Amino acid sequence: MDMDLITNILYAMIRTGTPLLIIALGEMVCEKSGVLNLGQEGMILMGAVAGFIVTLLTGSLFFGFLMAMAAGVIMSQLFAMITLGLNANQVATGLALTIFGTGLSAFIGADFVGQPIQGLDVIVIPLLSDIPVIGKMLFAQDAIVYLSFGLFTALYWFFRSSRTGLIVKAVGENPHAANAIGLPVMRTRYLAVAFGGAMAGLAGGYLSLAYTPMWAENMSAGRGWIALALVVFASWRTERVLLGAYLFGLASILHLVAQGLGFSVSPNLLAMLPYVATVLVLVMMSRNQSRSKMFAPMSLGKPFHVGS
Amino acid sequence: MNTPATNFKPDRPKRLVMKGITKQYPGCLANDSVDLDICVGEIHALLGENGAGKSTLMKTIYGIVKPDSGEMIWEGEPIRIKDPAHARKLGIGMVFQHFSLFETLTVTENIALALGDDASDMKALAEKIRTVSARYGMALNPERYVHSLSVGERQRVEIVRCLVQDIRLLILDEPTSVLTPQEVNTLFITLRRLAEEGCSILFISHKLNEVKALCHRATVLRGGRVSGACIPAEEDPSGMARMMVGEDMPISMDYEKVIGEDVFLQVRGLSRISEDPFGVDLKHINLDVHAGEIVGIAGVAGNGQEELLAALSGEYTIKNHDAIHFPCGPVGHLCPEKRRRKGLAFVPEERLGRGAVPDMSLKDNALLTGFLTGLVKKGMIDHQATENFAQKIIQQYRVKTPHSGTHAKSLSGGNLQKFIIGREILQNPQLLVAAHPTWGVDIGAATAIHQALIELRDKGAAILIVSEDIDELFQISDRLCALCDGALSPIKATNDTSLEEVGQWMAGMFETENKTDATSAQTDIGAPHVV
Amino acid sequence: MLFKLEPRGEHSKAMAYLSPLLAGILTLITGGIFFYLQGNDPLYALKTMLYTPISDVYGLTELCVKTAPILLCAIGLAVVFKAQVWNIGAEGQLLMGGLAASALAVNIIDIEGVWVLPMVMLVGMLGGGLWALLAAWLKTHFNANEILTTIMLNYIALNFLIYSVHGPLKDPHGYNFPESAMFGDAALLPILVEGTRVHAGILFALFAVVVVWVLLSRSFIGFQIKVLGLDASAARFAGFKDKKLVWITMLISGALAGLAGAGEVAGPLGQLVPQISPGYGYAAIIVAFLGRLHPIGILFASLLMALIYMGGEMAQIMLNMPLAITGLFQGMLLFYLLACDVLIGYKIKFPWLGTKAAASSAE
Amino acid sequence: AEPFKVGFVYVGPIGDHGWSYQHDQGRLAVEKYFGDKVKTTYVENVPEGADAERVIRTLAKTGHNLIFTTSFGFMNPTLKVAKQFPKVTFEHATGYKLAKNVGTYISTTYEGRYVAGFVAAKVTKTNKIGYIASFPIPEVIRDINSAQMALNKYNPEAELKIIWVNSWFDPGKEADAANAMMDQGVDVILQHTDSPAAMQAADRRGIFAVGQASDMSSFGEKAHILSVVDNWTPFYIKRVQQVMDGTWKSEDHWGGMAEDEIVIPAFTNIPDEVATEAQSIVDGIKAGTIHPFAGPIKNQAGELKVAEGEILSHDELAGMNWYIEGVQGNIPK
Ligand SMILES: Nc1ncnc2c1ncn2[C@@H]1O[C@H](COP(=O)(O)OP(=O)(O)OP(=O)(O)O)[C@@H](O)[C@H]1O
Ligand SMILES: Nc1ncnc2c1ncn2[C@@H]1O[C@H](COP(=O)(O)OP(=O)(O)OP(=O)(O)O)[C@@H](O)[C@H]1O
Ligand SMILES: [Mg+2]
Ligand SMILES: [Mg+2]
Repeated sequence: MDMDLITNILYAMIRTGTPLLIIALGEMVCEKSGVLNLGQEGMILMGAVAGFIVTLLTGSLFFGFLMAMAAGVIMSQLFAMITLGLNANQVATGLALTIFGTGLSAFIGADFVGQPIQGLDVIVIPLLSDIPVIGKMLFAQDAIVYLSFGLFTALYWFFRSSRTGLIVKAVGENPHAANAIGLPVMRTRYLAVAFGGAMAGLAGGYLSLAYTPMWAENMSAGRGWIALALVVFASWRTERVLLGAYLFGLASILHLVAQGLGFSVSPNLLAMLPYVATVLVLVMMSRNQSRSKMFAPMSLGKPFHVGS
Repeated sequence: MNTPATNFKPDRPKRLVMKGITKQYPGCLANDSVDLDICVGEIHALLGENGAGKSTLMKTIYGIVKPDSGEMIWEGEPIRIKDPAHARKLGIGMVFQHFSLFETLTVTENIALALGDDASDMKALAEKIRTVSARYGMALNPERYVHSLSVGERQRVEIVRCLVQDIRLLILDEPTSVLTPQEVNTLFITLRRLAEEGCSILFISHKLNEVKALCHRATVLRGGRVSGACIPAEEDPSGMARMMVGEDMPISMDYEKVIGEDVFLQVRGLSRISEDPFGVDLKHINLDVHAGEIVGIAGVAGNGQEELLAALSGEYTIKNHDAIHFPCGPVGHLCPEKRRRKGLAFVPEERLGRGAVPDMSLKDNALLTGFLTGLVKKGMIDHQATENFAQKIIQQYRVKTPHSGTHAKSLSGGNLQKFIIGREILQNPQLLVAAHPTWGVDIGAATAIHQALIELRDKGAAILIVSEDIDELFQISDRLCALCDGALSPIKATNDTSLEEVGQWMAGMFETENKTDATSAQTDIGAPHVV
Repeated sequence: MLFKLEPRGEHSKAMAYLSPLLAGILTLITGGIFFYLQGNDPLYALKTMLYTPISDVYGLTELCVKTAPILLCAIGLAVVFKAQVWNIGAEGQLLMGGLAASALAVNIIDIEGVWVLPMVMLVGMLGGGLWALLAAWLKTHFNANEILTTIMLNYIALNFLIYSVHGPLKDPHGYNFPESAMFGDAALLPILVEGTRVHAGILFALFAVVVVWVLLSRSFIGFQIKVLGLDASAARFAGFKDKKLVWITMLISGALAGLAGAGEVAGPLGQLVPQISPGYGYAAIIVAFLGRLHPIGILFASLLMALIYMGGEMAQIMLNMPLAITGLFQGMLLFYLLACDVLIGYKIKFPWLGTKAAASSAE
Repeated sequence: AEPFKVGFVYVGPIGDHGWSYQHDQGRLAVEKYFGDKVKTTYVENVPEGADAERVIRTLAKTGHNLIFTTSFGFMNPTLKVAKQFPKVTFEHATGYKLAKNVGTYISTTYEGRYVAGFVAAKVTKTNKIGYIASFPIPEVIRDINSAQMALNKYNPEAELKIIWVNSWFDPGKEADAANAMMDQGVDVILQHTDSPAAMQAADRRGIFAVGQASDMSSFGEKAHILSVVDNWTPFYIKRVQQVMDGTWKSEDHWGGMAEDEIVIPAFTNIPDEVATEAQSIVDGIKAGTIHPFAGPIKNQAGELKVAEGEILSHDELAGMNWYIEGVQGNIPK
């Protein structure tokens, strides 16, 4: 393998990993506050279709991404209303959100299939992008990739050093205690869910505006589920989410690269690879319960009701 | 603890006056036009049986509960406290009955969370925590994670959390139930000092002798209403108790101490490393319980009680089968069900969520452990027999409930406890292991439970009781020991020991053959290093 | 706040029955409005969706054909979900069941005998059951979150099925197309009504409903499962073996999903094709919740779900609506149900309506 | 009078911008052509499982006179329903079983693929041509072989890199595959999957790509060299007319360039002389003078399968499961 190929694989790894990273970071914040939202697919698709339509109509990618995030937030608040407002089962509501979002996005997007738009362009940073091997991967990407780097850094800081991050963790660990000392449990959870929605929407927008600038039904192709797995895989740690997203990105392109290089294994079996890898990694990460316990939000998925 | 409060004159300015506070919960009037006033520098006790409305009243002051009617006057001004942040601004601090700490966060972070936005500089806060805690003799390391702290230390965090701010009214909801006598002394010194500095203190406790030693005035609540007031120093405890529960209830009894017969439970060299990062390791525990006696294990929660109880009940199995012996042989490897078949019955600490399934009916909860007594035939449930069993428990143990179909969670704590104890005792166990049998239970129910235990003992069962309440243990156990940091103290007949000695045991001041290994083992797992 | 929730001491029985009804009515209303906005006559549209598909005998038999796999998967899920084990993998288990059954069936095409069909069904159950046990094993031994492992196992099963149908199980005389040979007659499920497609699979499903009902309401194992689900530490305290229960419940639900898969290949399909399930395993999750994990509730919910699928087809044919409305209706129904279920455990109070006015008609 | 009712059963969503989308374009053309005389209906996303039979049957029962079932997996269900509705006419795409009232039809996409192979052979500089393939079914194998036939003839140096993505429609994956191939030096991409994602990816990186199923020129201003478009319109109009007139006969219809069922709307971004030659190949295929699978054809092992002067038989084409000489690698299982 020559240098160029490695450079390109690394570049592709970041690109493929970016939507996963964004979704997983959003979901991580949401889970840290104690809410498990399995409706990622629905929110991503709604983000993708909303972003695409707005960009197509206004010609502005910026408004497109904005709308994508707004769509994600709206969907997430629907979820929040039912699970937080009405104390419904989070697993079931999340699944319902996925089904609903998939249907609704197909419905809304029906008239926009097959319309081309000018996708998001890469921004090549001079000099830095010429660094061998890692230059292209880090400094010749599009704006959303850079944004995801920023997002990662911000969240890393958020959970490590910010007071709000502390509140999110506290609410996720023990909402009753948090309520007793006067932390705004419900507001925190609503906002965390909204953030998760915004990120899912953004990732959806990334798919329909940058990754493959087009709208097609179901174009998220299961990325939401993978991102959910990533959060557990990362045992709710920001830096591991990053690692996991890129590793998964790598896994999902490696079999294509391998085929191109002439390895001939059944593509059906190769296509299982990312999923098998996810299960294996999940197993390895979960094995040592006490390690992940420090970071796992203890009240995850449990309804909380403030009696006043 | 025996320095009575002397330098208090009730003519001081009022810090807080509450008038006609009423709070209605669905199906229960928690506070019924309660009047209460606290002076500057006063330590004021709030007494009352369980569910009398004490916590509700305190939460009203702290802005968590909004009263339906009534008014509050804070330092002369009428006020409506919006939320805890508002209360804190006024200088009100509260130590909760159930700790409100976050295990995965550090001491500093825990305190910062409660302080609101003015605690943004963590370094400065840590420094402040150090000085404040040193000043009141409650040393605390701000960098420690809460899960690595003992219960006593956690209590300190709760108190220091109030002290780092400018405190004018400190509310303590049953702060002593989890402390050793020595720790109680330290706490009282701190509280007196605070009071001398002008801070008002509201103190809730069920332990009347503590109230007598510490408090200047007391208000008694009963069924949500003020039922009386007194100067504790001038009152004797049984008088106060009468004010709390009324005339017709038995409030306490003396039970005869007996000497047991053959050994039923034999524990030899029981050691176990905890899997839980927040857990405690058991260190070479030896213990015998004879048929026909009650053995009490004292100790502050979090010193290995849970682990010991799990090992005895079979929820943890032990690799060394011989570590736990019943007369029929080693049982260390057996699961709970098999041990039950060999005569064990067990009352766990958490009544809801372990001893009983909250969302199941009492009938189903009777089946939960009663299934060995012929309620299941060929894998099918005999619903009629189960119903009869549930009825029997309800009647014999006077469980207050409309019917056996009521969900366990809608019973009051004391009633549910009676149900669980009844369920276990009615299976005629040869060994009953009970954790905190009267924790949070009112005096009437507690007396009923004690009587049931004594009756079982007199029928020849071996009984082991783990409790944090030393008074209770002295009252009903025939022999006593204490658990500290996973190691067990020597065991002595109750009549041959004293409160002071047991208190020292609870603080770890005793010799065991393995003490040294134990402490070294402790150091490398004591505080999991966290990045 | 628009409203406040106030916990009831006990769950309201009446609301447990009323809430699905209310959810159904709300769905109909919203659906009607939706159709109206689309420019259709709402009553006619709803009739087309919900009545026309079953307006004749054939439609009713088709409803049974469609219901059978959903019901089988959902009834199994009721058992695992009761134990709070979140098996999202009925889809994969169904596929593996169909695959296993086919692997046997295509190898005994020429063999006659009464035992052939039971064998095929059993192997299907085994396939689904073992696939589920894999997730159970990962959960009990490695503590791996079953929601995620079962989702991943779904993808793996699907790829494995595609692999098999392109490879080892491909019909050698099928022009190289990805499908197996047609099964022998002995391996096909008998047809119940001449001239229709309704096959014995629906009987299996109804039988499963009864068995699971007895299991959950009468048997001690069922009691243990419920305790584990409601309160794992109480189960441990009582000495119920939680790992064993996880295995048993996963096995039951996997085997039933596997049976559903076997029923599809040996029933209406008669062969293995890449797409034996259009997502029955996922639909079953909704059905299980919709039926509130109660066997009878699930029976009705799966009939309803099957009807919505058929109605979605009918709406396309008669009204030129896109398929997406199927998902919209299902999602909406589930949302409404989950929202209405709050009334079982809570009373809703509207503070702005004055102090005592409450929406607590039924208690 | 009652309008003549025509039903269409699609395997995908009409929003896939690929296979089902093109069929739906044909349906719309039928509506436009016949106006009030014909009413069309479609059902999309019909799984190729147990549901197909019910959907087809419902269409037959609701008075549809002619029903097109547009995917291979509908073969057996179509035949079953056809038996019960002898008065209704059925047309099944890409299958191989005929009945009295069931015809089959398929388009010879390999003709287009041959032209694409030719253009790729001419414009490649790296001599590496990428081929994104979906599933190893005869149709796909056939088209790979056809492209290779063109390479063998016009640029034997050029190598075909095949990547199987295991899906007909997954934009993300197709883009990833395209990128992976470009990373390995490919400078022309052919695809037998439905989304325009590969075209877009190629456009970004300044290499060439061939559109599939629909005209993808709008997705690759600089990259697009040609699209092999499925044009079902003439066939659908013809069949509807025949059934209306009562002249319909059950037959196995293979339609290609000659019938305008495979069209190449335009050549873009390529030198004029290449375009001219490509057009002449198209014309040759239309006229029947050029056949992509004209002998001699050897298989990978070098055995002669079709002698000089002969062409590969219809039957061999229908069930093709071997690579011709020059294709690298094996057909995956
Ligand atoms: N959130 C609530 N909703 C409904 N009822 C409540 C709620 N909180 C408390 N109650 C009821 O109000 C009454 C007073 O409770 P409170 O906690 O004030 O008692 P307490 O005097 O502090 O008892 P304890 O000694 O057990 O701490 C009890 O009957 C209790 O069940
Ligand atoms: N959070 C709550 N929500 C609703 N009802 C509650 C709540 N807490 C307590 N109750 C109800 O209030 C009543 C009293 O409960 P609680 O446990 O406080 O009793 P108690 O007075 O302390 O009794 P005991 O002395 O036996 O412990 C019970 O009937 C219970 O159902
Ligand atoms: Mg109480
Ligand atoms: Mg209290």
